[in-house]
Amino acid sequence: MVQTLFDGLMIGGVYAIIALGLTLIFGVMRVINMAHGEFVMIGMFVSYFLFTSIGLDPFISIIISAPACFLVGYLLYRFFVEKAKEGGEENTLLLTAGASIFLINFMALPFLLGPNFSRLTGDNLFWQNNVLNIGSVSFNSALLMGFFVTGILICLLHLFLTKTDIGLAMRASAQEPQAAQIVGINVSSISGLTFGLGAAFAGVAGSILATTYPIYASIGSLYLVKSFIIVVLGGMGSIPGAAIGGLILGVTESFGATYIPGGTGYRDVFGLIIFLIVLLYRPQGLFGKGV
Amino acid sequence: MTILKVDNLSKKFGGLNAVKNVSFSVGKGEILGLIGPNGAGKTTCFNMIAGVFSQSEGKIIFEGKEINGNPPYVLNNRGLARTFQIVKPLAKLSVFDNLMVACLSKSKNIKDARKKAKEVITKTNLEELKNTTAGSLSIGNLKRLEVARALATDPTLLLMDEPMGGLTPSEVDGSIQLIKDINKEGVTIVLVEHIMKAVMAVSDSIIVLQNGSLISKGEPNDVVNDKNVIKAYLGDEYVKS
Amino acid sequence: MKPVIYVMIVTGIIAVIVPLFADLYLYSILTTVLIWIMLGQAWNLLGGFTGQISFGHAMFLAIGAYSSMIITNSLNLDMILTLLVGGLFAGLFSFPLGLLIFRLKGPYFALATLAFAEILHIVARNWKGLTNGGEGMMLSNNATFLGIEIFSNDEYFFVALLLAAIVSLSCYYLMKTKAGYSFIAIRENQDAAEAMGINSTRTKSTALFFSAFLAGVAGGFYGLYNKFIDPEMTLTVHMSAEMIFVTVLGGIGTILGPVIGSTILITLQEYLKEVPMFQSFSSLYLVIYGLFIMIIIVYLPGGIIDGIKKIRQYFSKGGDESDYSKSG
Amino acid sequence: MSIVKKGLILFSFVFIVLIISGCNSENASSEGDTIKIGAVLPMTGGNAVFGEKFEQAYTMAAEEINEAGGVNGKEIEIVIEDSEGDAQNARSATEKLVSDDGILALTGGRSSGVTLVEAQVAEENQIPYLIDHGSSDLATMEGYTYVYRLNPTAGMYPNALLDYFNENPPESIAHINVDNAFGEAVYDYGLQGYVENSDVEYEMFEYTAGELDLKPIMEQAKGLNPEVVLMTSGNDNDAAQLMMAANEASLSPELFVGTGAGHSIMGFAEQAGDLSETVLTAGPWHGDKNDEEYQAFFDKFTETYGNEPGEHEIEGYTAIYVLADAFERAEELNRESVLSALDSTDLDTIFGPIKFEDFDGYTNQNRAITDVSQWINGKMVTVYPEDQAQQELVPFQGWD
Repeated sequence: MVQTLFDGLMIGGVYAIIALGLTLIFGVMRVINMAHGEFVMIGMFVSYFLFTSIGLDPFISIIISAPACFLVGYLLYRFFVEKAKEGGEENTLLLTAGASIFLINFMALPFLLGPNFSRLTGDNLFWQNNVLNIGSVSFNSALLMGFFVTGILICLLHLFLTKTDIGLAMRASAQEPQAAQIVGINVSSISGLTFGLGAAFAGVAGSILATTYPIYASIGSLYLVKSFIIVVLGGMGSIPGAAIGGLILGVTESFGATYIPGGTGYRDVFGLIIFLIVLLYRPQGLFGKGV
Repeated sequence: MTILKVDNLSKKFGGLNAVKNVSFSVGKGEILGLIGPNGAGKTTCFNMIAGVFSQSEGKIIFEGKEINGNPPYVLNNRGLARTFQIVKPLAKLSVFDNLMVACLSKSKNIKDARKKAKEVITKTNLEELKNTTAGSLSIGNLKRLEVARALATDPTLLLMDEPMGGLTPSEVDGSIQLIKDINKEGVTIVLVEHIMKAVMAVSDSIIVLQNGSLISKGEPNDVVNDKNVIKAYLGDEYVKS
Repeated sequence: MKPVIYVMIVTGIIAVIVPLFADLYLYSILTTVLIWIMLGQAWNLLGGFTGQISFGHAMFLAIGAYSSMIITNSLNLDMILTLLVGGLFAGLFSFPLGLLIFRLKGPYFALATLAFAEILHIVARNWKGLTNGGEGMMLSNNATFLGIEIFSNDEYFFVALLLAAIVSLSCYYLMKTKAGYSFIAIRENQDAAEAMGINSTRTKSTALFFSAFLAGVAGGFYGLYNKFIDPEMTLTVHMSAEMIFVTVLGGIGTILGPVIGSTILITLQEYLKEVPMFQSFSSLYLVIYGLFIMIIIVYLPGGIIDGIKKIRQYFSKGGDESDYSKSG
Repeated sequence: MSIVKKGLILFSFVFIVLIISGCNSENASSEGDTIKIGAVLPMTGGNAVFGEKFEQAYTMAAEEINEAGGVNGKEIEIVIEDSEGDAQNARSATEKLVSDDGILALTGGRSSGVTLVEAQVAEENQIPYLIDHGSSDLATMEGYTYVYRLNPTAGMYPNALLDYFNENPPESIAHINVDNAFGEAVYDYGLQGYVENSDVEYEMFEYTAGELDLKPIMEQAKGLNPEVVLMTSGNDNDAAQLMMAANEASLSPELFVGTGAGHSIMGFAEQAGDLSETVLTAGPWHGDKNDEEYQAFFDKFTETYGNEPGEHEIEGYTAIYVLADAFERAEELNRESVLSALDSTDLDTIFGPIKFEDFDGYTNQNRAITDVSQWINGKMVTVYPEDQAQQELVPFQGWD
């Protein structure tokens, strides 16, 4: 029972870090980003490349994968998303879906990730099959470390958004672009910053996941739907909401898969059902202020 | 014969009671002006009658039947139409199609609706703007389109929420004339408006609200000279002793 | 000239010319284009005309596909009946769904439909008794259309041509009815529509019913044409997204949008595979395809039809304002 | 924009379609001096790695045959169509190959869904289709006359394993199965018979292909305290993920047994690292190490492409040789005579003897050899049946 709870928290931590970037892009800016999974994949690739070439530990390579994804996100926003936004919601949805096809197949070119599954292995990888037993509970040490890194990032981002002036400018230009412009905020570059920051967090998620999960071009689409669920579950734009939303989804799926007979096949249904209930009866999510 | 009877209507939003037991009635074919400073509860009152939300206490009886937050389309089918303070045009559609949508709710088929739409368009002289997309109209024409659309649903009672807001003086006169024409065809009107010139010109009777309660009721001239109305609107110093 | 006549003429011309030099592969491309026209029209009813962007429309496609396969395999009814019943099942399923999620707006509505489609995807994969699970279902006997046995690609092509014409025309005429006007009114401004006597929930569920019905019919045909379906072919996010691509690329909220969008998108995919320059890396053609979508959406937000209109207006300096009642 | 003008626009669009597609079907006619083999492979998408493996195997086989003078002087050419790994593209990809008359036979498919659709289209258009890897049993149980299969069906994968179980029956089996066509076929046509008429305590736990969090499944399996943990996965990615989850849940049965596919390719050992040690896999026989012909193929492949050939490469390579042999024996170079030539195939290859027979409900199915192998320091070693065993089977090493 306790083991299932911690298993749920660990996978919940993974969901939370992936969804964290999306709370900025979807939660704050209301841009439906279908290419969010691809930012995670790019982060994984950067860590994979750095580990295989110079043996840099994935957690350290965050300092490179985050800026790399920031750049991709910023460019995607300024050259494409910003213009598509005027055309209405379905346009940004389709634009990012197109970007997803572009990024997946671009990274699948032979000189980058290529078509195959790769994985970080080798003895110099500290996290290689490293299982930590605390009391009767077993942990995947990489995910445990990832859990703490995620926790720190969540606090940093929350403080950044609520306390700093750039954070304030970000939220202002997302909610009322015209009003923000009048008070002197360069909305397009601030929004580009927000989008890039969202992508950077996805890059961080990629680096953390690279420690234990396989790396291939189309892995991004695996957790796309779950990230949207978590952002809405936690409350649009609420950073702590996304973190707790991720944990709730992780624990629910874990218990559902373990204790409900034949549950392993229906594992994802539990998360989806909770999502629908929250969406219908508490649209502002668990922690969001009224929308 | 009264078409609309409101008796000690009140509405509380949490602690704030926006409307405190207001009672009045409107006779058939009459034009009632509803005035008062901002925040007096005019729009809240208006929205309760229009079914946008239900009242905390009191009754609203329209043509003998109660209104208590029933959805706007039900009330519209019962003959109550309204215009919006902030215009809500069907932007991408042409003026003619805006009216077609309104006409279709009452007429059996497309042909009747088309005939009715042509009638309404000429009556509200939007003829030459027939094919322009609603989104590109001036504020004056947008307000006129609102009225035309409301008219096209053959209402017996028309609630108008500041139809003259933001209009040039000449547009105000046009709007006054429009209201008079509509009224001539037997449509009862309840008008919320700040421009006193217009209210005085069209209303048969006026009621004045101030922070939620009714402070004066009656003919336009008596109400205008009523001390507490002046005090409420212009402040004490204007009160002639 | 009445639309019905002009559609018949165009369909007739295509039906005569194509067989002159079409081979098996070209028939399959054209049939795929026609299937996506139907799916695009279905989605457009709800997304384009009523403004409710659904992101899980593949669920109606799947209901149509699976019910048609089951009916044909067990009762072997005529294709017309099978497709109608498939569409009806999808339509009936849409009622409870509509009541539940029509309170939601914008991204929430899209995500709710996405969640329902994912749930159906998981159910289809695990409910072996009904859908034979991940293994998928094969068509065991040949479908018949008005008694004629439909088997080879050209036969399927002609049926697809007929169905696509009927679906497009029915959408066109539906939008001319009172319901059509109220769909548009709700898209433009729901409060104004309600103030004019339109019951928005009932109208939205009517739009959803027709949209689901047509998606079910198209899905049924898709299943019978492929003679094999599995959850991955019918219930993925990719299928729902493709329905939106086809419509938005052509021009959302127009009858011709899905027709043009589907023709371009499907042929482009096949054509890019052919270009020798892209053969060097196997995934290069999809890189170009993704880039194409991004560029189109940024520089032609209103879709190709809007683009044509703008070009025409640019040349004819002040072309006629688009009076809805006249344009497609 | 009046209706007529729009009609013209629509018409012109359809016409452009015809011209574009028309032009590319011209260059498909056969130029006489080459015999073409068509193959539908997942060149893009999640399973693109397998498309690449087959492309390498086909190219190597074709080059070898062409260097040795080709087939009666004619060169062999492989034409590959991308299925993106899903069944909805399989139909149009196969039809594209079929409409090229120069192509005399089809192969490839890889995943079960694509294989089933390719088989249907081949049967409809009377073109021989030699399945080289697709394992869904349905493909050769529908009584198709144009569909042949050289590799064992998913149901046959556990044959050798079931013989082993008959000799030393386990008390309890936890089967962690993937919920796609491959997983279902392994159970329906393979294990179900054994499970029902033996008194083994058997329980199946299903997961979705690509799922990353497999720990709950391993925790549930642990609850059964199984003597044998059976695992089915379509690719090495899932296979490795299963072992990592088992490690985290410290699930340690007597034997860990994969059912071929994902557990029988080098990728599994590379990704799972030392977790793959002593893991068994029951599936298609992957060649007899001490047969020089096999060794020559193994070394040449590793040297040309830089990675060691596994189950997929051997089956792909063999398929081209079987088709080349059929082309040679066919009276004329057309699809009908290739078909009759395939019927009388009796060829010894590095994948074992190839003969297409009808037995227990299968048609044109080769009785491919299956075996049980064990991963011993990164290499797959046959451990059962005895006559082919290179080493003694050892129980699972446990988590140190």
